[in-house]
Amino acid sequence: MTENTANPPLPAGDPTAPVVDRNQWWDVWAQFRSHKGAMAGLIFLVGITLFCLVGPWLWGIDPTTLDIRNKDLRPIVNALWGVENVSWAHPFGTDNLGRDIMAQTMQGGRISLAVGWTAMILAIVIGTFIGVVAGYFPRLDGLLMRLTDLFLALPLLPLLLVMMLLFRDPLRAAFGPEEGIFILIVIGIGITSWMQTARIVRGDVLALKEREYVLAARSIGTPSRRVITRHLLPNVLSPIMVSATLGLATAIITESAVSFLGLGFPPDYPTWGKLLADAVPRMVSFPERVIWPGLAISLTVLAVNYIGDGLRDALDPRIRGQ
Amino acid sequence: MLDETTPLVRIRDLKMHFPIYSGLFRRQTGAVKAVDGVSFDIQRGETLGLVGESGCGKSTCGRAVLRLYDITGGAIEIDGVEIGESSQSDLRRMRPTMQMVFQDPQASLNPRMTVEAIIREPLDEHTTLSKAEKSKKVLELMDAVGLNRRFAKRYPHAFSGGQRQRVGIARALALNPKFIVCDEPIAALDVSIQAQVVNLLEDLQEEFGLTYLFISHDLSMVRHIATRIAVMYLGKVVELAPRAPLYDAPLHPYTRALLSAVPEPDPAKAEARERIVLQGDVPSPANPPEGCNFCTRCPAVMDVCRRIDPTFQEVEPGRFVACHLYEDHASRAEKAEAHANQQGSNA
Amino acid sequence: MLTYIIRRLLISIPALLLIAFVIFMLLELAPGDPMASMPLTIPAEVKQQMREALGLGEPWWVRFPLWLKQFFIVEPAYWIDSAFGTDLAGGQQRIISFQSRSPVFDTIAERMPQTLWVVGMSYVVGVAIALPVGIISAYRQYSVFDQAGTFVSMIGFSVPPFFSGVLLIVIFSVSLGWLPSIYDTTHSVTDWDSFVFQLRQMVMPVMVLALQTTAQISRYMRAAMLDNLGQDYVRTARAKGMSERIVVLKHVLRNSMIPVITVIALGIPSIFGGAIITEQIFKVNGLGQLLIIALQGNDIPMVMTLTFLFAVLIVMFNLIADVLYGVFDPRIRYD
Amino acid sequence: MKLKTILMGAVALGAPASTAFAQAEDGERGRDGQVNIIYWQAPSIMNPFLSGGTKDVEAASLVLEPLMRFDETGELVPWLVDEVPTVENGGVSEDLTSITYNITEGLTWSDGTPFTSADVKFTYDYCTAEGGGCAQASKFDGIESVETPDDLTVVVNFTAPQPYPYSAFNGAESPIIQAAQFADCLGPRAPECTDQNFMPIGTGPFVVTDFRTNDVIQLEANENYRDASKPAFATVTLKGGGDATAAGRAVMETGEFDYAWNLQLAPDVIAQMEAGGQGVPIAGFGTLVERIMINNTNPDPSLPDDERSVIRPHPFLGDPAVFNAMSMAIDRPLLVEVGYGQAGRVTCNWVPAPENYASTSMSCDTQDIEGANAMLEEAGYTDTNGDGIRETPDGVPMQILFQSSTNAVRQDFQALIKDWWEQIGIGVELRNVDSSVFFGGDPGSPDTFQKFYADVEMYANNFPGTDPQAYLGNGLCKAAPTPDTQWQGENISRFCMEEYDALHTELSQTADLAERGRIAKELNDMAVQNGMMIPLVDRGRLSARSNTLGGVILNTWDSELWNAADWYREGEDG
Amino acid sequence: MPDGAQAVLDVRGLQTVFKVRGGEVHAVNDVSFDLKAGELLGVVGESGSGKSVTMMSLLGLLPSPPADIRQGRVTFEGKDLLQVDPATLRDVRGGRIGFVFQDPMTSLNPVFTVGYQIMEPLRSHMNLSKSAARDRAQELLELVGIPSARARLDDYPHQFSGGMRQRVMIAIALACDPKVLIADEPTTALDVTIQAQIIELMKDLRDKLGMAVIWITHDLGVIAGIADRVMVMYGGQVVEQAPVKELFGNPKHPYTQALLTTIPKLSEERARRLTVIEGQPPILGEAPSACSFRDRCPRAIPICARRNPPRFEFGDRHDAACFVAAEVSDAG
Repeated sequence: MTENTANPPLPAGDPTAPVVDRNQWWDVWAQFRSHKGAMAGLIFLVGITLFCLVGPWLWGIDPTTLDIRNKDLRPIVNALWGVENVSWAHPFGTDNLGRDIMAQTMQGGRISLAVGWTAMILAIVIGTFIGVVAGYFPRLDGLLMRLTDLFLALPLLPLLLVMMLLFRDPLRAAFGPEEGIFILIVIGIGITSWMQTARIVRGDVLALKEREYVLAARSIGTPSRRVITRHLLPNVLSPIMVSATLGLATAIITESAVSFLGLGFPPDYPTWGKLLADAVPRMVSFPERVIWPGLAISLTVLAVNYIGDGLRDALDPRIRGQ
Repeated sequence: MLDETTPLVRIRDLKMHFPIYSGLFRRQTGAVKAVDGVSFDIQRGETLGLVGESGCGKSTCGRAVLRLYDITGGAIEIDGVEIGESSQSDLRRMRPTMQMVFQDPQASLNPRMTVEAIIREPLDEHTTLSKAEKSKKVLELMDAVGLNRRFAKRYPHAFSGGQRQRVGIARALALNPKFIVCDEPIAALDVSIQAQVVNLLEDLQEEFGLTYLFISHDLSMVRHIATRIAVMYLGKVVELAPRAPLYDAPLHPYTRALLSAVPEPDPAKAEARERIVLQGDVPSPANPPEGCNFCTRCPAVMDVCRRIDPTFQEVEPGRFVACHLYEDHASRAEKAEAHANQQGSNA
Repeated sequence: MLTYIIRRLLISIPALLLIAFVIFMLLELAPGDPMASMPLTIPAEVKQQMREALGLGEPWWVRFPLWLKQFFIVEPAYWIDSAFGTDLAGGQQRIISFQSRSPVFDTIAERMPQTLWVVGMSYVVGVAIALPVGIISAYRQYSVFDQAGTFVSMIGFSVPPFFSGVLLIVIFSVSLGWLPSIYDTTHSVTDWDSFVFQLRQMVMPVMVLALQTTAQISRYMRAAMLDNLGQDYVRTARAKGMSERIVVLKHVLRNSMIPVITVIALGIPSIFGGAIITEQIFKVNGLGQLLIIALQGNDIPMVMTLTFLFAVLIVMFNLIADVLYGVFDPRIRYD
Repeated sequence: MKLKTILMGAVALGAPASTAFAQAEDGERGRDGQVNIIYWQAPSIMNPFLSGGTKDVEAASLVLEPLMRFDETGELVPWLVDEVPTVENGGVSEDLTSITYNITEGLTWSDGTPFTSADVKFTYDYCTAEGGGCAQASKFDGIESVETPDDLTVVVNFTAPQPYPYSAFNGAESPIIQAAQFADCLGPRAPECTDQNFMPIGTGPFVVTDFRTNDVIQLEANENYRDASKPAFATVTLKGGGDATAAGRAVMETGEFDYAWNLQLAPDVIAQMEAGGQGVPIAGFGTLVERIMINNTNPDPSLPDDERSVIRPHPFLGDPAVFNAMSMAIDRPLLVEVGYGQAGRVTCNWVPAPENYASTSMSCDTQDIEGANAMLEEAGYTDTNGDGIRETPDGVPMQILFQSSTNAVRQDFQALIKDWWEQIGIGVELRNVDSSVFFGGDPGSPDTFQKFYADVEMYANNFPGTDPQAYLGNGLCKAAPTPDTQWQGENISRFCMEEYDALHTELSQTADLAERGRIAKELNDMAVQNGMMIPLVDRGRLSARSNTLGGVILNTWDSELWNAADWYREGEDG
Repeated sequence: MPDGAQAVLDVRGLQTVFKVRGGEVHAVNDVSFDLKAGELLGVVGESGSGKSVTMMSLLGLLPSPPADIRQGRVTFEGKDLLQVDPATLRDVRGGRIGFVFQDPMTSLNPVFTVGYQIMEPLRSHMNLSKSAARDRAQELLELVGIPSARARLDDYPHQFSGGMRQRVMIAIALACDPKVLIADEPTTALDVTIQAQIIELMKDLRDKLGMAVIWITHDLGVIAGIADRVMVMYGGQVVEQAPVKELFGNPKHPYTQALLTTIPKLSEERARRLTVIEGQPPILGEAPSACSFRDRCPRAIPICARRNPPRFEFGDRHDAACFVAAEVSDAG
């Protein structure tokens, strides 16, 4: 059966009232909602984001406050194993210096999510820009794709190390110690992870460029600038969004790996990766300290991946049509 | 203002070659001669049909005429302005005069824009109308092409093929063009819808005094809509004639074969028809045969056809054909000699 | 095809030179000093002498061509010498590690076996698991298997190896005592028992790494299969009366493998890059660990060689991926 | 507390050493098969003259031996010589300008050739050769010549009287290498001798069979070792790489390895591992002190290099009220409890041992936040703008940058100390730097502990052997790292006092042990009380051995593997 | 014409439904027809009229889900193809009934040689040896008029032109000497001159091999030239069925009539305007309870909106589903 099943049924009601079509994002949303994993992922992501953003404000315990006499509290474990006199002042417990783990998880999440989002946005912006330019202007294509290959061949770790050494002090002077490192890590992750997006976008732009509506725009006399913004960008949005979700997940993972290798933030500046790495040596005695940041990372990445999956389906008109 | 008898569109020796690069250093080793020396005029208010099989270069020709490509050679004069060499920015000022309707109504509409936005785009680009004026104009255009005003805010996916094609036509009409290239506007539509669109095009032509270049592979439909018809084969126009003589007494063997291949929707006549079934396939435009392009499949092929490319010449008033069958002996002999000399000098 | 390959090879030469230059300048910019691990007691002038002995006194435009010569001429010459007993190198200066003072390539060759064993095997295992998972997931889209496969592969993608690795060690080495937690790089397989031992010590690092490979490749496989299952030729194959097994495992798979094979090929350089964190956790001391130690020790020749080698592999496998594309897809004929 | 038993165990092991030796002497060489040692920092070379890294020095000590070693109490014991030369026995000349070693007869290298005084002299030549980049060159400072009157006698002549003449040829950092093997590796050629550097011929109990840089070293028993019944192990695998946690786990929890070196782990982590039951931690104290160095110059990044790290004084850290208050605010017993448990003890001294040199004049056991606050208040440091951070009388906010190397325990310390200092109104920013960079001494890096581009920094340092003279020399004005010296130098704080320099000169001219002790203690107190550093913890060395590994005596003064020849496999019940 | 010959294929009451989000599409509704041996049945209809879905339903070629064959009986060689086990159905597909699809560009597997794709059904249905299958494949390629057939067996589909590929598709469909060949718009994607070649070829082949053919198309011109009998479909239903001359000469259903007038004919004088069927094809949301053409029908009467017309006989094998044509009174 060929297509063309979609004939508009005449809407009931006032026959002269303009019919405002459901914005197609509404369709996307409807399809997205039918993807259970994606919905669960979205709910989790919103939840954890709120937990991290609003949580510290409600919780009120500073993540760096030391309370050495209350160290190694583990109310949940104690409650589970029936130890009496469980104190719920620190529901997730405290670490070996008496810092509140819940507050640390919230604060760590703020940073990890912020790193993830910003690095992802940076990578997407660079990748989309390079991809669109390379795809649209054949003259620049070869050059930009070689540049992409070059970046693919650049190792992340040495690059980060070098950047760390070169730019840390200027950035620290300009933005303060945490923000400076934050900018460094975000840029480091961002500029080493845009290449996939660029390739995908370029491929799509090359295909879209030959589509008749782009030709139509040119026949109208629309200049390249507006052809790109009006006709190309909106239509490469779906691969961009899918690689964005992957990029967010990768950035969170990369930050945790960088923290594990000891290249990250100041020692009293928690991120999920650092919390996890710090807790690994005490994994047997205090498994819950691994579990909180570990769960936070894994579930966030999982959630984001499912959202990506859902988006991919929702943005695919073939699937949406079914 | 130019006088009404000069043609609106004047194409001379239009060439559109796409280079082929190959080898170690990506040298240009050849070219796909999609359009190879096409000439024709279109008078004001008439419809020139351009027919041919897929791959013959008719769509490329249509696009080249509107300078959607940077052409390889030739002259294009539209409404008295030569645009063959113009830069894209100069062309931008010319765009309102000449518009295009595309083949695939699905692919020619941006799926992320509402119908209103699609039709308004040319207005945004070329006019300084206020928002309200633009909206009014869009609604008028929708009326003109028979689209319900109520659907202005809908997206293309909610429309049927025929309705989408109406949107495409409305967009083409937005700037009051004089000349519209219709690139297979009905090929992707259902039989019952094709007639609607063709009627619409005819009505609009009458109403706005439009001039069409109507590209199609459907000979029956072209016969219906076109006043004159050009037949293309492998990048060249092989025959150009007014409708009636072309259909009644085609000159070029290819035109004859093409017409005879069109199925006859009447079993009685179908049985009685004598069909010319061409053998083989169309050669590749990257590697056309020597001599006449049609010589590999021509039922009336002669020796000379395999050596010399026939000239496109007027054999009767208003009828042009490129075939050795219609070249007078003198000119043929002359050409043969020239050819031989050329061969000799090459040798 | 041959012209295409030659052409691509020719193009890669300036690309590689550029990459080499960028890496070189990056390390040049990085304030590194090979004397870093020297104790403070060494007088400054002695350190300066040592620096000069290592060729650090020269400006970069002298050292870069020198390095290129060592990498592209001297080292291959030594390699040929050792393989065929010739004497091409003639005792020229090789690339020497600042840290161990031994030729960089010897160390890399020494590290190659364990990296190939563990990271390579994990790639093989990962791919071997990923392909069937991807095929079944696509064929039974939205089934329980598909959902479970998606979930597990995403878990594999989302759990950092420094967590999953240690978790495996705690479970299988500490609690159960089944598997060794530290990889013995000197172990050589000579008989069945030693083979079993090799398997035992490989299980955990291979699984940790394979989980990630599986996660990615199976997603690609699934997507490619889904793309192809909807194609017209699948309907043709069914209309010819072919069994589902042949339709899926022959017609669809063959087509789906085309993009997947290139993805697999493009992933191979990462084997040689090693898996830094996993190697660190299981003490597999492969190329990844070598890179980290070299970075920490400011062992510029080692870092430079490793990263450049890695870049060469990426460029090479890019080419191989393209060629494979041509080999597996008859529609693509380069030239 | 389990850790108590560790220490007891360590002490106990030291005491009945004779029985252990007796047991070891029973059997044949190589009877106990294989021993596995793990160093979480992987050795990269087997030649201690080309690397200062502890990992390399200790790995080499399995093969290369010095003339004398320090035992677990820090005493010199003869190793390749008959006795320790002293003034009393005539080994050291009365004027302290020469020392004579008598090599034990019959020693051979592992290749069977005899060990002679020529090898000792060659070792001196090797390390002092031009362009060789010998990492231990300072050990040979002050030596005028090395003479070899006969094959078994070595005479070392000094340019000036040496009250402590034992630094050359003694201890793991200065072993003897074979002249025959290294003859072609003098000077600039030293680094290129890969075979020699990876597989040196030694007199020690083992010889290298396979060396993989930064990975693993395999050794086998030296067939020509002087004691026919030693070593008990036929082969040794020395694995490198990973992290301290994994190393501890491999010995104490999974039992894959027999010995793990230097486990810098929090006490609760160690205790958890010990519960694994496969091995025990062992600890021993030396001179290692975890301390906070105070920058006596101004590290303001806006200043040029010279002023920043050398000339201009720190805006407030030079004031005794400030550094004393900072010291008072620290709860040292808590630090010990959190970071080292029984493997650490509170110290107020720069030189905590040996007893002869350890000052007892200061006490710093108790934290006194109020006192510290009062002291600062009194000295005019008040919080004038109400942001919780005091300002100096000139209005400079007391905000400091506190850097250290990356290490779980140090980061815990940093967090705790930051907390305390903030309670006395000093703002603290923390930074941790990878240890290889931090201790790297790289003049290009801004992050080395020598450049000290921070206000305070924390690390540990000790001195080899038992004589603190050279170590105390780290407080001399001229030892400050400056741009002129390529940022090399040991006076990290840029502490500079004329009185101190004078007293140190006196020390270097004094031979009497008691007098040396008095001067050393005075130097120690002077440095600490004048704001060179805030000592925190006297750190024990903590390693781990398998339950079945016998003969281990943890030695903090020499290589931990110093007596590997005596190691043996105990029965499963042992 | 083989009138009265035995029906090789008999379809009764076929109903196929697609499940989509938020409902169903009734693509095929109560379709019945038969096919006599050696007969060429033309099936005409616009896109969405259910003609392809009907044919694919017969052989279980629709992916399920979303397709669901609700009802019907398909009798072929004494068996109901909707009930048989998968193995038997596979033997029928390709073995007894051949299928040619619309787009020769995408219907051949791009990564296998043409020879392999022709030999595949030969080997699995007829158990031929490799060399025998190869010989037969060569024969088939020669049969469908591909020059230098032996050499071309080793070519890949992309090395063939569109017309040649469609010939290959036909060769595959003919491989096992099927009794029935179903050709689903086999010439739509081709140029007129190539279309003419294929039509000639199919005519020859039918005469030579004597199989029954179902030819699906939207082009009445093609049908007129080759079909014995024509079935017109609209909105998932058969609206008219008649021998070809009868249909073109005496169309009963208003849709058929309109269809015949909308097409401009090459041989007729040009009309000022084309006749137009106003409106759009129906949406097949649910099982029809009224005539699906009534909104566009110029002759609709009230009953058309109330009942779905059954098929009325109009003489010799001619029937049409129209109340008006059957002159049913509007009383009901």
